[in-house]
Amino acid sequence: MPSELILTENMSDDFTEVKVVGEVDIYTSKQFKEKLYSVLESSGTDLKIDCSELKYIDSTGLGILVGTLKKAKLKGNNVYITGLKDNIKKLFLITGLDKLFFIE
Amino acid sequence: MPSELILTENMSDDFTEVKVVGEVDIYTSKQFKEKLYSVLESSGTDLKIDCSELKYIDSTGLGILVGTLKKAKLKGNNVYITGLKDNIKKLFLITGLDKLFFIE
Amino acid sequence: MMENLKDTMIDYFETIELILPFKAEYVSTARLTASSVASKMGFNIEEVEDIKVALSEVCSKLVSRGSKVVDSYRIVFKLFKDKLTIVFCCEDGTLNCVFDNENDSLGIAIMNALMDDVELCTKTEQLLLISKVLKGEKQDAI
Amino acid sequence: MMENLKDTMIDYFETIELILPFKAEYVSTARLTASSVASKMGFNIEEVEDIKVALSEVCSKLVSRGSKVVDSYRIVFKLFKDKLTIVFCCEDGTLNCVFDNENDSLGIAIMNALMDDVELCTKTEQLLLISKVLKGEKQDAI
Ligand SMILES: Nc1ncnc2c1ncn2[C@@H]1O[C@H](COP(=O)(O)OP(=O)(O)O)[C@@H](O)[C@H]1O
Ligand SMILES: Nc1ncnc2c1ncn2[C@@H]1O[C@H](COP(=O)(O)OP(=O)(O)O)[C@@H](O)[C@H]1O
Repeated sequence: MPSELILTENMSDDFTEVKVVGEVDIYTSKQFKEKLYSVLESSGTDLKIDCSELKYIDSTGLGILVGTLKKAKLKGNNVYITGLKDNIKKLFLITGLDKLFFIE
Repeated sequence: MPSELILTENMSDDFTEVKVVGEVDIYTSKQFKEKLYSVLESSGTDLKIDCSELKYIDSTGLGILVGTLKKAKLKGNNVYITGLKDNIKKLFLITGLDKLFFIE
Repeated sequence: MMENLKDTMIDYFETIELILPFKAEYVSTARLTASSVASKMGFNIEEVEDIKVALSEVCSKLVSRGSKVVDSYRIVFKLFKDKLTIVFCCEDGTLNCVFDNENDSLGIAIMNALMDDVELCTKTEQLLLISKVLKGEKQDAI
Repeated sequence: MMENLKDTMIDYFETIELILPFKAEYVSTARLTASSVASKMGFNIEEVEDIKVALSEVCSKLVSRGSKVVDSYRIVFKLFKDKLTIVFCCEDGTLNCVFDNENDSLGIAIMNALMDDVELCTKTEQLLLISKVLKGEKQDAI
Protein backbone atom coordinates (compact mmCIF):
# COMPACT_ATOMS: atom_id res chain seq x y z
CA MET A 1 0.00 0.00 0.00
CA PRO A 2 1.43 3.37 -0.97
CA SER A 3 2.09 5.41 2.14
CA GLU A 4 -0.28 8.34 2.34
CA LEU A 5 1.94 10.52 4.52
CA ILE A 6 5.67 11.21 4.26
CA LEU A 7 7.37 13.34 6.88
CA THR A 8 10.95 14.55 6.53
CA GLU A 9 12.88 16.73 8.94
CA ASN A 10 15.67 19.15 8.45
CA MET A 11 17.51 20.71 11.39
CA SER A 12 19.51 23.91 11.27
CA ASP A 13 20.81 26.17 14.08
CA ASP A 14 17.87 28.55 13.81
CA PHE A 15 14.95 26.21 13.34
CA THR A 16 13.82 22.71 12.63
CA GLU A 17 11.75 22.18 9.53
CA VAL A 18 9.32 19.32 9.05
CA LYS A 19 8.00 18.80 5.54
CA VAL A 20 4.57 17.19 5.35
CA VAL A 21 3.75 15.38 2.10
CA GLY A 22 0.38 13.72 1.61
CA GLU A 23 -2.69 13.36 3.78
CA VAL A 24 -3.13 13.71 7.54
CA ASP A 25 -6.28 11.85 8.54
CA ILE A 26 -7.31 9.36 11.19
CA TYR A 27 -5.12 6.71 9.54
CA THR A 28 -1.92 8.76 9.46
CA SER A 29 -2.46 11.05 12.45
CA LYS A 30 -0.54 8.87 14.89
CA GLN A 31 2.53 9.02 12.67
CA PHE A 32 2.06 12.80 12.34
CA LYS A 33 1.79 13.32 16.09
CA GLU A 34 4.77 11.11 16.92
CA LYS A 35 6.95 12.89 14.40
CA LEU A 36 6.08 16.39 15.55
CA TYR A 37 6.34 15.55 19.24
CA SER A 38 9.67 13.76 18.82
CA VAL A 39 11.08 16.67 16.83
CA LEU A 40 9.99 19.07 19.58
CA GLU A 41 11.53 16.76 22.15
CA SER A 42 14.94 16.69 20.54
CA SER A 43 15.26 20.26 19.28
CA GLY A 44 15.33 23.52 21.20
CA THR A 45 14.56 25.72 18.21
CA ASP A 46 11.50 27.16 16.54
CA LEU A 47 9.58 24.74 14.37
CA LYS A 48 8.68 25.30 10.73
CA ILE A 49 6.08 23.03 9.25
CA ASP A 50 6.24 23.06 5.45
CA CYS A 51 2.74 22.28 4.22
CA SER A 52 3.29 23.03 0.55
CA GLU A 53 2.63 19.37 -0.27
CA LEU A 54 0.04 18.71 2.39
CA LYS A 55 -3.04 17.74 0.43
CA TYR A 56 -5.47 17.08 3.19
CA ILE A 57 -5.80 17.50 6.97
CA ASP A 58 -8.75 16.85 9.26
CA SER A 59 -9.65 18.12 12.74
CA THR A 60 -7.53 15.42 14.39
CA GLY A 61 -4.51 16.70 12.49
CA LEU A 62 -5.35 20.30 13.35
CA GLY A 63 -5.68 19.24 17.01
CA ILE A 64 -2.20 17.74 16.82
CA LEU A 65 -0.86 21.03 15.44
CA VAL A 66 -2.47 22.83 18.40
CA GLY A 67 -0.89 20.32 20.79
CA THR A 68 2.46 20.83 19.09
CA LEU A 69 2.12 24.59 19.44
CA LYS A 70 1.34 24.26 23.16
CA LYS A 71 4.37 22.06 23.72
CA ALA A 72 6.59 24.43 21.75
CA LYS A 73 5.37 27.48 23.69
CA LEU A 74 6.22 25.72 26.96
CA LYS A 75 9.81 25.58 25.73
CA GLY A 76 9.65 29.19 24.59
CA ASN A 77 9.57 28.35 20.90
CA ASN A 78 7.27 29.31 18.05
CA VAL A 79 5.60 27.25 15.35
CA TYR A 80 5.56 28.59 11.78
CA ILE A 81 3.34 27.06 9.15
CA THR A 82 4.38 27.63 5.56
CA GLY A 83 3.05 26.95 2.10
CA LEU A 84 -0.56 26.17 3.02
CA LYS A 85 -2.72 25.39 0.02
CA ASP A 86 -5.97 27.34 -0.24
CA ASN A 87 -8.23 24.44 0.70
CA ILE A 88 -6.26 23.89 3.90
CA LYS A 89 -5.81 27.56 4.75
CA LYS A 90 -9.60 27.67 4.64
CA LEU A 91 -9.73 25.17 7.52
CA PHE A 92 -7.37 27.35 9.57
CA LEU A 93 -9.66 30.32 8.98
CA ILE A 94 -12.83 28.39 9.82
CA THR A 95 -11.41 27.12 13.09
CA GLY A 96 -9.65 30.35 14.04
CA LEU A 97 -6.30 28.53 14.16
CA ASP A 98 -4.89 31.15 11.79
CA LYS A 99 -4.71 33.44 14.81
CA LEU A 100 -2.66 30.99 16.91
CA PHE A 101 0.09 30.12 14.44
CA PHE A 102 2.55 32.17 12.45
CA ILE A 103 1.30 31.43 8.96
CA GLU A 104 3.68 32.31 6.15
CA MET B 1 -19.40 17.30 -14.31
CA PRO B 2 -16.01 17.23 -15.98
CA SER B 3 -16.24 15.40 -19.30
CA GLU B 4 -14.42 12.08 -19.16
CA LEU B 5 -13.78 11.81 -22.88
CA ILE B 6 -12.54 14.42 -25.33
CA LEU B 7 -12.29 13.62 -29.03
CA THR B 8 -10.61 15.91 -31.55
CA GLU B 9 -10.13 15.32 -35.24
CA ASN B 10 -7.57 16.48 -37.70
CA MET B 11 -7.92 15.92 -41.43
CA SER B 12 -5.09 15.92 -43.95
CA ASP B 13 -4.91 14.64 -47.55
CA ASP B 14 -3.31 11.35 -46.51
CA PHE B 15 -5.26 10.45 -43.42
CA THR B 16 -7.69 11.58 -40.77
CA GLU B 17 -6.47 11.57 -37.21
CA VAL B 18 -8.73 11.30 -34.18
CA LYS B 19 -7.15 11.99 -30.80
CA VAL B 20 -8.77 10.24 -27.87
CA VAL B 21 -8.28 11.83 -24.44
CA GLY B 22 -9.75 10.25 -21.32
CA GLU B 23 -11.82 7.16 -20.70
CA VAL B 24 -13.96 5.08 -23.06
CA ASP B 25 -16.47 3.16 -21.00
CA ILE B 26 -20.20 2.47 -21.07
CA TYR B 27 -20.88 6.13 -20.23
CA THR B 28 -18.77 7.62 -23.03
CA SER B 29 -18.95 4.84 -25.63
CA LYS B 30 -21.86 6.35 -27.55
CA GLN B 31 -19.91 9.57 -28.03
CA PHE B 32 -16.87 7.51 -29.09
CA LYS B 33 -18.84 5.49 -31.65
CA GLU B 34 -20.61 8.50 -33.12
CA LYS B 35 -17.35 10.37 -33.56
CA LEU B 36 -15.50 7.51 -35.24
CA TYR B 37 -18.40 6.57 -37.50
CA SER B 38 -19.04 10.16 -38.56
CA VAL B 39 -15.36 10.67 -39.32
CA LEU B 40 -15.38 7.51 -41.48
CA GLU B 41 -18.53 8.73 -43.17
CA SER B 42 -17.07 12.06 -44.20
CA SER B 43 -13.48 11.10 -45.05
CA GLY B 44 -12.16 8.77 -47.72
CA THR B 45 -8.71 8.34 -46.19
CA ASP B 46 -7.01 6.00 -43.76
CA LEU B 47 -7.83 6.63 -40.12
CA LYS B 48 -5.26 7.18 -37.38
CA ILE B 49 -6.48 6.92 -33.82
CA ASP B 50 -4.07 8.61 -31.43
CA CYS B 51 -4.43 6.81 -28.09
CA SER B 52 -1.50 8.40 -26.30
CA GLU B 53 -3.90 10.02 -23.84
CA LEU B 54 -6.45 7.24 -23.72
CA LYS B 55 -6.42 6.18 -20.09
CA TYR B 56 -9.02 3.46 -20.13
CA ILE B 57 -11.08 1.44 -22.59
CA ASP B 58 -13.44 -1.48 -22.01
CA SER B 59 -14.77 -4.22 -24.27
CA THR B 60 -17.55 -1.97 -25.56
CA GLY B 61 -14.93 0.52 -26.70
CA LEU B 62 -12.84 -2.25 -28.26
CA GLY B 63 -15.96 -3.50 -30.05
CA ILE B 64 -16.48 -0.03 -31.46
CA LEU B 65 -12.90 -0.03 -32.76
CA VAL B 66 -13.60 -3.37 -34.45
CA GLY B 67 -16.78 -1.95 -35.98
CA THR B 68 -14.83 1.09 -37.16
CA LEU B 69 -12.21 -1.14 -38.75
CA LYS B 70 -14.88 -3.15 -40.58
CA LYS B 71 -16.47 0.02 -41.94
CA ALA B 72 -13.08 1.39 -43.00
CA LYS B 73 -12.15 -1.84 -44.79
CA LEU B 74 -15.40 -1.70 -46.76
CA LYS B 75 -14.20 1.64 -48.13
CA GLY B 76 -10.74 0.22 -48.78
CA ASN B 77 -9.10 2.12 -45.94
CA ASN B 78 -6.94 1.09 -43.01
CA VAL B 79 -7.09 1.95 -39.33
CA TYR B 80 -3.86 2.75 -37.48
CA ILE B 81 -3.74 2.89 -33.72
CA THR B 82 -0.90 4.92 -32.23
CA GLY B 83 0.55 5.67 -28.81
CA LEU B 84 -1.18 2.89 -26.85
CA LYS B 85 -0.24 2.86 -23.18
CA ASP B 86 0.94 -0.49 -21.81
CA ASN B 87 -2.22 -1.19 -19.82
CA ILE B 88 -4.34 -0.74 -22.94
CA LYS B 89 -1.96 -2.53 -25.31
CA LYS B 90 -2.39 -5.45 -22.91
CA LEU B 91 -6.12 -5.53 -23.71
CA PHE B 92 -5.37 -5.64 -27.44
CA LEU B 93 -3.05 -8.61 -26.87
CA ILE B 94 -5.54 -10.44 -24.64
CA THR B 95 -8.34 -10.10 -27.16
CA GLY B 96 -6.19 -10.72 -30.24
CA LEU B 97 -7.16 -7.31 -31.64
CA ASP B 98 -3.46 -6.51 -32.03
CA LYS B 99 -3.57 -8.76 -35.12
CA LEU B 100 -6.44 -6.85 -36.74
CA PHE B 101 -5.15 -3.30 -36.46
CA PHE B 102 -1.97 -1.57 -37.52
CA ILE B 103 -0.56 -0.72 -34.11
CA GLU B 104 2.23 1.83 -34.10
CA MET C 1 -28.81 31.89 -3.74
CA MET C 2 -30.55 29.98 -0.99
CA GLU C 3 -34.11 30.43 -2.22
CA ASN C 4 -34.16 26.93 -3.68
CA LEU C 5 -33.37 25.22 -0.41
CA LYS C 6 -36.97 24.24 0.28
CA ASP C 7 -37.57 22.93 -3.24
CA THR C 8 -34.64 20.59 -2.91
CA MET C 9 -36.57 18.43 -0.53
CA ILE C 10 -38.59 17.10 -3.43
CA ASP C 11 -37.11 15.59 -6.58
CA TYR C 12 -35.16 13.02 -4.60
CA PHE C 13 -33.92 10.74 -7.29
CA GLU C 14 -30.84 8.65 -6.64
CA THR C 15 -29.08 6.76 -3.89
CA ILE C 16 -25.57 5.38 -3.64
CA GLU C 17 -24.41 3.46 -0.62
CA LEU C 18 -21.03 2.55 0.74
CA ILE C 19 -20.64 0.12 3.64
CA LEU C 20 -17.30 0.26 5.42
CA PRO C 21 -15.67 -1.50 8.38
CA PHE C 22 -14.82 0.62 11.43
CA LYS C 23 -11.20 0.97 10.29
CA ALA C 24 -9.11 4.06 9.81
CA GLU C 25 -7.64 2.89 6.52
CA TYR C 26 -11.00 2.98 4.74
CA VAL C 27 -11.83 6.59 5.54
CA SER C 28 -9.87 7.55 2.44
CA THR C 29 -12.01 5.11 0.42
CA ALA C 30 -15.05 7.05 1.61
CA ARG C 31 -13.43 10.31 0.55
CA LEU C 32 -12.67 8.94 -2.90
CA THR C 33 -16.19 7.61 -3.42
CA ALA C 34 -17.67 10.90 -2.19
CA SER C 35 -15.49 12.87 -4.54
CA SER C 36 -16.60 10.75 -7.50
CA VAL C 37 -20.28 11.15 -6.61
CA ALA C 38 -20.08 14.87 -5.87
CA SER C 39 -18.15 15.77 -9.00
CA LYS C 40 -20.61 13.81 -11.13
CA MET C 41 -23.41 15.92 -9.63
CA GLY C 42 -21.66 19.05 -10.83
CA PHE C 43 -20.04 20.36 -7.66
CA ASN C 44 -16.84 22.26 -8.47
CA ILE C 45 -13.41 21.25 -7.20
CA GLU C 46 -13.58 23.41 -4.08
CA GLU C 47 -17.06 22.18 -3.18
CA VAL C 48 -16.01 18.57 -3.73
CA GLU C 49 -13.10 19.19 -1.36
CA ASP C 50 -15.51 20.65 1.23
CA ILE C 51 -17.70 17.57 1.01
CA LYS C 52 -14.72 15.22 1.38
CA VAL C 53 -13.50 17.08 4.45
CA ALA C 54 -16.91 17.10 6.14
CA LEU C 55 -17.60 13.45 5.36
CA SER C 56 -14.18 12.53 6.63
CA GLU C 57 -14.86 14.21 9.97
CA VAL C 58 -17.87 11.96 10.47
CA CYS C 59 -16.12 8.78 9.35
CA SER C 60 -13.15 9.48 11.60
CA LYS C 61 -15.40 10.05 14.57
CA LEU C 62 -17.35 6.83 13.93
CA VAL C 63 -14.17 4.83 13.41
CA SER C 64 -12.48 6.23 16.49
CA ARG C 65 -15.51 5.31 18.59
CA GLY C 66 -16.12 1.99 16.85
CA SER C 67 -18.86 -0.47 17.76
CA LYS C 68 -19.09 -3.57 19.90
CA VAL C 69 -22.26 -4.66 18.15
CA VAL C 70 -21.60 -4.40 14.43
CA ASP C 71 -18.57 -4.47 12.16
CA SER C 72 -19.49 -1.74 9.76
CA TYR C 73 -21.30 1.54 9.16
CA ARG C 74 -23.22 2.71 6.15
CA ILE C 75 -22.79 5.93 4.20
CA VAL C 76 -25.82 6.80 2.08
CA PHE C 77 -25.36 9.43 -0.61
CA LYS C 78 -28.76 10.91 -1.48
CA LEU C 79 -28.55 12.78 -4.75
CA PHE C 80 -31.25 15.38 -5.12
CA LYS C 81 -31.57 17.60 -8.16
CA ASP C 82 -29.60 20.36 -6.49
CA LYS C 83 -28.43 18.95 -3.19
CA LEU C 84 -26.27 16.12 -1.95
CA THR C 85 -27.23 14.74 1.44
CA ILE C 86 -24.92 12.23 3.07
CA VAL C 87 -26.58 10.11 5.74
CA PHE C 88 -24.53 7.98 8.11
CA CYS C 89 -26.26 4.88 9.41
CA CYS C 90 -25.41 2.13 11.85
CA GLU C 91 -27.46 -0.38 13.77
CA ASP C 92 -25.49 0.43 16.90
CA GLY C 93 -27.54 3.06 18.75
CA THR C 94 -24.61 3.97 21.00
CA LEU C 95 -23.25 5.89 18.03
CA ASN C 96 -26.17 8.30 18.05
CA CYS C 97 -25.20 11.90 18.76
CA VAL C 98 -21.58 10.87 18.56
CA PHE C 99 -20.15 14.36 18.36
CA ASP C 100 -19.81 16.34 21.54
CA ASN C 101 -19.56 20.09 21.59
CA GLU C 102 -16.63 20.19 23.93
CA ASN C 103 -14.14 17.70 22.51
CA ASP C 104 -15.18 17.91 18.88
CA SER C 105 -15.40 21.66 18.53
CA LEU C 106 -12.89 21.78 15.68
CA GLY C 107 -14.64 19.06 13.71
CA ILE C 108 -18.08 20.55 14.30
CA ALA C 109 -16.93 24.03 13.27
CA ILE C 110 -15.47 22.61 10.08
CA MET C 111 -18.62 20.67 9.13
CA ASN C 112 -20.89 23.64 9.81
CA ALA C 113 -18.74 25.95 7.74
CA LEU C 114 -18.36 23.63 4.77
CA MET C 115 -21.85 22.17 4.49
CA ASP C 116 -25.27 23.83 4.12
CA ASP C 117 -27.00 21.58 6.60
CA VAL C 118 -25.57 19.52 9.46
CA GLU C 119 -27.80 17.42 11.71
CA LEU C 120 -25.63 15.82 14.34
CA CYS C 121 -28.45 13.87 16.00
CA THR C 122 -31.14 12.18 13.94
CA LYS C 123 -33.13 8.99 14.32
CA THR C 124 -31.62 5.77 15.62
CA GLU C 125 -29.91 3.77 12.85
CA GLN C 126 -29.76 6.98 10.83
CA LEU C 127 -27.08 8.53 13.01
CA LEU C 128 -26.54 11.92 11.47
CA LEU C 129 -26.49 13.72 8.15
CA ILE C 130 -24.73 16.50 6.30
CA SER C 131 -25.95 18.25 3.14
CA LYS C 132 -24.50 20.53 0.53
CA VAL C 133 -26.51 22.54 -1.97
CA LEU C 134 -25.51 22.70 -5.61
CA LYS C 135 -25.34 26.38 -6.48
CA GLY C 136 -25.18 27.87 -9.95
CA GLU C 137 -26.26 26.28 -13.21
CA LYS C 138 -24.44 23.02 -12.82
CA GLN C 139 -27.37 20.90 -11.73
CA ASP C 140 -28.07 19.71 -15.28
CA ALA C 141 -24.77 17.91 -15.43
CA ILE C 142 -26.08 14.54 -14.38
CA MET D 1 2.87 -18.96 -7.23
CA MET D 2 -0.60 -20.47 -7.14
CA GLU D 3 -0.04 -22.92 -4.31
CA ASN D 4 -1.74 -20.59 -1.83
CA LEU D 5 -4.96 -20.42 -3.77
CA LYS D 6 -6.72 -23.00 -1.62
CA ASP D 7 -5.56 -21.43 1.64
CA THR D 8 -7.03 -18.13 0.63
CA MET D 9 -10.49 -19.48 1.18
CA ILE D 10 -9.97 -19.23 4.92
CA ASP D 11 -8.85 -16.08 6.72
CA TYR D 12 -11.74 -14.12 5.27
CA PHE D 13 -11.63 -10.94 7.24
CA GLU D 14 -13.16 -7.81 5.75
CA THR D 15 -16.05 -6.69 3.59
CA ILE D 16 -16.74 -3.42 1.81
CA GLU D 17 -19.92 -2.85 -0.13
CA LEU D 18 -20.97 -0.38 -2.75
CA ILE D 19 -24.57 -0.11 -3.90
CA LEU D 20 -25.08 1.65 -7.23
CA PRO D 21 -28.03 2.53 -9.47
CA PHE D 22 -28.17 0.87 -12.89
CA LYS D 23 -26.66 3.94 -14.55
CA ALA D 24 -23.67 4.24 -16.82
CA GLU D 25 -22.30 7.31 -15.06
CA TYR D 26 -21.62 5.43 -11.82
CA VAL D 27 -19.48 2.71 -13.35
CA SER D 28 -16.52 5.04 -12.91
CA THR D 29 -17.46 5.44 -9.24
CA ALA D 30 -17.16 1.66 -8.93
CA ARG D 31 -13.74 1.75 -10.60
CA LEU D 32 -12.54 4.45 -8.22
CA THR D 33 -13.77 2.61 -5.13
CA ALA D 34 -12.23 -0.64 -6.39
CA SER D 35 -8.93 1.05 -6.99
CA SER D 36 -8.87 2.46 -3.46
CA VAL D 37 -9.67 -0.93 -1.93
CA ALA D 38 -7.24 -2.90 -4.10
CA SER D 39 -4.32 -0.56 -3.60
CA LYS D 40 -4.86 -0.62 0.17
CA MET D 41 -4.59 -4.41 0.04
CA GLY D 42 -1.17 -4.10 -1.55
CA PHE D 43 -1.90 -4.80 -5.21
CA ASN D 44 0.52 -2.92 -7.46
CA ILE D 45 -0.52 -0.32 -10.01
CA GLU D 46 -0.82 -2.80 -12.88
CA GLU D 47 -2.85 -5.26 -10.80
CA VAL D 48 -5.13 -2.46 -9.59
CA GLU D 49 -5.68 -1.53 -13.21
CA ASP D 50 -6.54 -5.16 -14.05
CA ILE D 51 -9.10 -5.25 -11.25
CA LYS D 52 -10.69 -1.98 -12.39
CA VAL D 53 -10.99 -3.22 -15.96
CA ALA D 54 -12.53 -6.56 -14.96
CA LEU D 55 -14.95 -4.99 -12.49
CA SER D 56 -15.95 -2.45 -15.07
CA GLU D 57 -16.82 -5.18 -17.57
CA VAL D 58 -19.31 -6.60 -15.09
CA CYS D 59 -20.79 -3.24 -14.11
CA SER D 60 -21.22 -2.24 -17.75
CA LYS D 61 -22.96 -5.48 -18.53
CA LEU D 62 -25.33 -5.16 -15.57
CA VAL D 63 -26.07 -1.52 -16.37
CA SER D 64 -26.66 -2.18 -20.06
CA ARG D 65 -29.12 -4.95 -19.16
CA GLY D 66 -30.68 -3.06 -16.25
CA SER D 67 -33.55 -4.34 -14.12
CA LYS D 68 -37.29 -3.91 -14.11
CA VAL D 69 -37.52 -5.08 -10.53
CA VAL D 70 -34.90 -3.15 -8.57
CA ASP D 71 -33.09 0.18 -8.91
CA SER D 72 -29.63 -0.87 -7.90
CA TYR D 73 -27.03 -3.61 -7.74
CA ARG D 74 -24.53 -4.39 -5.03
CA ILE D 75 -20.77 -4.82 -5.36
CA VAL D 76 -19.25 -6.68 -2.42
CA PHE D 77 -15.48 -6.52 -2.02
CA LYS D 78 -14.31 -9.47 0.06
CA LEU D 79 -10.81 -8.87 1.32
CA PHE D 80 -8.97 -12.05 2.17
CA LYS D 81 -5.42 -12.13 3.46
CA ASP D 82 -4.06 -12.65 -0.03
CA LYS D 83 -7.02 -12.43 -2.36
CA LEU D 84 -9.65 -9.91 -3.34
CA THR D 85 -12.97 -11.38 -4.42
CA ILE D 86 -15.56 -9.07 -5.89
CA VAL D 87 -19.09 -10.40 -5.76
CA PHE D 88 -21.91 -8.79 -7.72
CA CYS D 89 -25.35 -9.15 -6.19
CA CYS D 90 -28.85 -8.17 -7.20
CA GLU D 91 -32.28 -9.32 -6.15
CA ASP D 92 -33.29 -9.51 -9.79
CA GLY D 93 -32.72 -13.13 -10.83
CA THR D 94 -33.02 -12.28 -14.52
CA LEU D 95 -29.48 -10.93 -14.21
CA ASN D 96 -28.07 -14.35 -13.40
CA CYS D 97 -25.60 -15.66 -15.98
CA VAL D 98 -25.74 -12.31 -17.67
CA PHE D 99 -22.70 -12.82 -19.89
CA ASP D 100 -23.13 -14.85 -23.03
CA ASN D 101 -20.23 -16.50 -24.79
CA GLU D 102 -21.20 -15.28 -28.20
CA ASN D 103 -21.86 -11.57 -27.78
CA ASP D 104 -19.59 -10.94 -24.81
CA SER D 105 -16.52 -12.79 -26.01
CA LEU D 106 -14.27 -9.73 -25.74
CA GLY D 107 -15.40 -8.93 -22.20
CA ILE D 108 -15.12 -12.54 -21.07
CA ALA D 109 -11.65 -12.92 -22.57
CA ILE D 110 -10.54 -9.77 -20.76
CA MET D 111 -11.90 -10.86 -17.36
CA ASN D 112 -10.37 -14.33 -17.64
CA ALA D 113 -6.99 -12.93 -18.57
CA LEU D 114 -6.88 -10.28 -15.86
CA MET D 115 -8.34 -12.13 -12.89
CA ASP D 116 -7.35 -15.42 -11.22
CA ASP D 117 -10.88 -16.69 -10.84
CA VAL D 118 -14.03 -15.77 -12.76
CA GLU D 119 -17.37 -17.40 -12.00
CA LEU D 120 -19.91 -16.05 -14.42
CA CYS D 121 -22.86 -17.96 -12.95
CA THR D 122 -23.26 -18.33 -9.20
CA LYS D 123 -26.24 -18.48 -6.87
CA THR D 124 -29.30 -16.27 -7.31
CA GLU D 125 -28.88 -12.86 -5.69
CA GLN D 126 -25.12 -13.45 -5.83
CA LEU D 127 -24.90 -13.06 -9.59
CA LEU D 128 -21.25 -13.65 -10.33
CA LEU D 129 -17.80 -13.13 -8.91
CA ILE D 130 -14.25 -12.33 -9.95
CA SER D 131 -11.13 -12.81 -7.82
CA LYS D 132 -7.53 -11.72 -7.94
CA VAL D 133 -4.73 -13.21 -5.87
CA LEU D 134 -2.19 -11.00 -4.15
CA LYS D 135 1.22 -12.29 -5.22
CA GLY D 136 4.54 -11.46 -3.61
CA GLU D 137 5.14 -10.17 -0.10
CA LYS D 138 2.64 -7.35 -0.18
CA GLN D 139 -0.10 -9.03 1.79
CA ASP D 140 1.08 -7.50 5.07
CA ALA D 141 0.33 -4.03 3.83
CA ILE D 142 -3.06 -3.79 5.45
N1 LIG E 1 -10.64 17.97 18.01
C1 LIG E 1 -10.10 18.92 18.79
N2 LIG E 1 -10.79 20.06 18.98
C2 LIG E 1 -10.24 21.05 19.74
N3 LIG E 1 -9.04 20.96 20.35
C3 LIG E 1 -8.37 19.83 20.18
C4 LIG E 1 -8.84 18.75 19.39
N4 LIG E 1 -7.92 17.77 19.40
C5 LIG E 1 -6.93 18.21 20.17
N5 LIG E 1 -7.19 19.45 20.63
C6 LIG E 1 -6.33 20.24 21.48
O1 LIG E 1 -5.01 19.96 21.10
C7 LIG E 1 -4.26 19.66 22.25
C8 LIG E 1 -3.43 18.45 21.99
O2 LIG E 1 -4.25 17.31 22.03
P1 LIG E 1 -3.58 15.90 21.89
O3 LIG E 1 -3.26 15.71 20.44
O4 LIG E 1 -4.48 14.91 22.49
O5 LIG E 1 -2.17 16.04 22.66
P2 LIG E 1 -1.73 15.55 24.08
O6 LIG E 1 -1.62 14.06 23.95
O7 LIG E 1 -0.42 16.23 24.26
O8 LIG E 1 -2.80 15.98 25.07
C9 LIG E 1 -5.20 19.44 23.41
O9 LIG E 1 -4.82 20.34 24.44
C10 LIG E 1 -6.57 19.81 22.90
O10 LIG E 1 -7.10 20.90 23.60
N1 LIG F 1 -18.26 -7.17 -27.08
C1 LIG F 1 -17.94 -7.55 -28.32
N2 LIG F 1 -17.28 -8.71 -28.53
C2 LIG F 1 -16.93 -9.08 -29.79
N3 LIG F 1 -17.19 -8.37 -30.87
C3 LIG F 1 -17.83 -7.23 -30.72
C4 LIG F 1 -18.23 -6.74 -29.47
N4 LIG F 1 -18.86 -5.55 -29.63
C5 LIG F 1 -18.85 -5.34 -30.91
N5 LIG F 1 -18.24 -6.33 -31.59
C6 LIG F 1 -18.04 -6.42 -33.01
O1 LIG F 1 -17.81 -5.11 -33.48
C7 LIG F 1 -18.67 -4.87 -34.60
C8 LIG F 1 -19.34 -3.52 -34.43
O2 LIG F 1 -20.34 -3.60 -33.49
P1 LIG F 1 -21.23 -2.35 -33.20
O3 LIG F 1 -20.42 -1.40 -32.36
O4 LIG F 1 -22.51 -2.80 -32.63
O5 LIG F 1 -21.36 -1.67 -34.64
P2 LIG F 1 -22.57 -1.66 -35.65
O6 LIG F 1 -23.62 -0.79 -35.04
O7 LIG F 1 -21.96 -1.06 -36.88
O8 LIG F 1 -23.00 -3.10 -35.84
C9 LIG F 1 -19.68 -5.97 -34.69
O9 LIG F 1 -19.57 -6.56 -35.97
C10 LIG F 1 -19.31 -6.98 -33.63
O10 LIG F 1 -18.97 -8.22 -34.19
